[in-house]
Amino acid sequence: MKLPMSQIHTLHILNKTPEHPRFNECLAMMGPDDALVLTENGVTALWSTSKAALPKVFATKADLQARGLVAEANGATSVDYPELVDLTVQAKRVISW
Amino acid sequence: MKLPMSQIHTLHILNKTPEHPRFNECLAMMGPDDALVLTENGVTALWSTSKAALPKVFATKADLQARGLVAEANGATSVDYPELVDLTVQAKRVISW
Amino acid sequence: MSENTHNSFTLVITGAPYTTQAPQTALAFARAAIAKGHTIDRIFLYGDGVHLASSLTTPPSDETHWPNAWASFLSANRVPGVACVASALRRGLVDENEQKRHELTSSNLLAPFEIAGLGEWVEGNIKSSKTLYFHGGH
Amino acid sequence: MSENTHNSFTLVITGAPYTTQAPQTALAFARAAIAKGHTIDRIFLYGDGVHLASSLTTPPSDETHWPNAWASFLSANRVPGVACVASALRRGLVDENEQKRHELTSSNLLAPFEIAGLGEWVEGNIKSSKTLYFHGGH
Amino acid sequence: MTTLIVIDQAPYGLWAGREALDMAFSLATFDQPVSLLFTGAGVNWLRKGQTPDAIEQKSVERNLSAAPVFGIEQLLADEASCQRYGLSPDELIDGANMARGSSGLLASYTNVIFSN
Amino acid sequence: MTTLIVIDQAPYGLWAGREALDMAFSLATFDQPVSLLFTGAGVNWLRKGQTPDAIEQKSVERNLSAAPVFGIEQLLADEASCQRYGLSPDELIDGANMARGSSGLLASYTNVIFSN
Repeated sequence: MKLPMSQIHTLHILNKTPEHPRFNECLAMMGPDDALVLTENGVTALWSTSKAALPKVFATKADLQARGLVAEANGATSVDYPELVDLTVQAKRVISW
Repeated sequence: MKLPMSQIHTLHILNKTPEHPRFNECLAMMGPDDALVLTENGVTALWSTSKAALPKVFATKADLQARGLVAEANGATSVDYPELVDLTVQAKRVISW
Repeated sequence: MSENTHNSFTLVITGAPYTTQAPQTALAFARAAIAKGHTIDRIFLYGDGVHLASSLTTPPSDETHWPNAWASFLSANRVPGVACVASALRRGLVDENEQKRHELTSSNLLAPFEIAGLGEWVEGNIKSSKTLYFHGGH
Repeated sequence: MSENTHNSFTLVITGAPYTTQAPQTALAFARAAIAKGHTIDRIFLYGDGVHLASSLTTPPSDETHWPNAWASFLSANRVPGVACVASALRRGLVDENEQKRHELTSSNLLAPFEIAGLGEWVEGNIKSSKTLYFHGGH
Repeated sequence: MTTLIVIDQAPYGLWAGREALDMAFSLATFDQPVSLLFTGAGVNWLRKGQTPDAIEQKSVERNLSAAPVFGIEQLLADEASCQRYGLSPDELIDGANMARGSSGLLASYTNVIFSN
Repeated sequence: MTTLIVIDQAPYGLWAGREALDMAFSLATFDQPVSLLFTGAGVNWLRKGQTPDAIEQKSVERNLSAAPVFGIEQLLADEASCQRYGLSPDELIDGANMARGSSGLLASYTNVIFSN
């Protein structure tokens, strides 16, 4: 996998399911140069009816595997933890929801 | 305040705000002979746009006062803790959401 | 069943103090139930609720000390207070027996709370008129 | 900033082990950051996150012991691990100093974790390239 | 006395579901009739093929497979929630069945319990 | 460095908001610019007339009234959330102002932080 080389303004890290109020709050706050990573229970969103509302999205591989999911099948890019570190370095700032 | 003397089938105790997924789950599960008590942060629902969806409802007085609310103004019946005990005794069963 | 029927309760607390309001609401309920002549068969702490039984909790002096308030209630009314052993061990709550068994440096269970298994909760379910749950609000 | 820039991180953990996944995800992140040549300036435990620093946590032997795993990481990489004193005291996590000051029967802070104030967090905010938060999922 | 234990949180990110399962096992051990209802994000407990090795947790799928052996009567999956999380009946682990988590279903149990 | 601390939980039922406020006070003490945004159920922090004596807690309304004295720059209330919880501007405690909690607002701070 190749991460985007362009600068990310805000990296949003979202570890909540689509039913959690912070899930939609996060999506509403995303700017045009932002990126989204789904982690922990957040990865279930890729299989949910909420996935249509998602922008281009990353998801942590270990969390997908744990929950029996494969990211690529649903248009997301899976990242391992070193790649997650890269994303946080590339971003100007990080918000954990 | 006079509590209803009729038997309650299920008393639903709901301590979550309208944004929590269990809030709507609880409302959807209410049967015709059920009663609802809002406690803790649940009492904020009486002031929210979700209040239109509420059936006849009780709310704990101490929780209302703490949050600057008065139940009667919004069609709910406030109960103190002894009255909450009475409601649980009158009910055939109690579900805490 | 009328308001005057005698009821016995098992109260299950699953929210931690100083994180959720659950132990506070449960205590207000328990005091009101006793005042009305009902019986509290036992308090069962489960999940994060086990933190209520810590002897090391030290809130600022102008805040209510919920573990001590609960311990006083339990002693005054001879109500057994039980923390689930599986929840407790995972969360760092141990009595002297568990301290010895697992060779730990100390114990931190507040008397009169005890540590026991889910069987205590099953018994409550069967014997009490009602088993009520006090969950955290998150 | 490219992927190869050296960064320093302050990691804040606010979710408890065996209740949330936060300490696990944070440890996986911290290990990966170190492996990539970045620096972890400090770990700051806040709110329910302070339970990660308990010396009495005793999970079943076939489950990962997250406090011990974190303690090993901190020692091996000389990373300071700090639990917020206000969060810790309310939640029954105390070191020997706090034990004496508040006349408690025991202490339960796991080395090398320390107890300190929010000033440590503020310093992290100012000095680290990035401060990241690992919250519980509820 | 019949009990329905409800799990409405996704697995691995939060422990409450595991503790709900322990409650169900405990009731079954004491020969008390008990079933499990998975609803909301909780239906993600029932997806086949969970591999939590990389996050160092034990598989809840494996835990659940022991449920019938221990005497847990039913593993119910709320149908609307399964649709919301893209779970078709054939993707559910063995032993789980679709159900409508309506007030009618809940009314048929003496106790309905969440673990947190 | 400018920081926005976000409180999105109702008061008294959960402690996380209190711990978010402590973070804001701490930054202000060290002369770091900081503001608070109340959104979602968090706007209930800002309602006048809170009396938590009967639940044996300290008033968060009183805590908040000290915010300007300690150097916290702004108390912002998300407008849409206030409408959702029936809070008109004149019902807000002194010192709080309505704001649109949009991505534009968030983008103007170096750090945006939740306490849990």
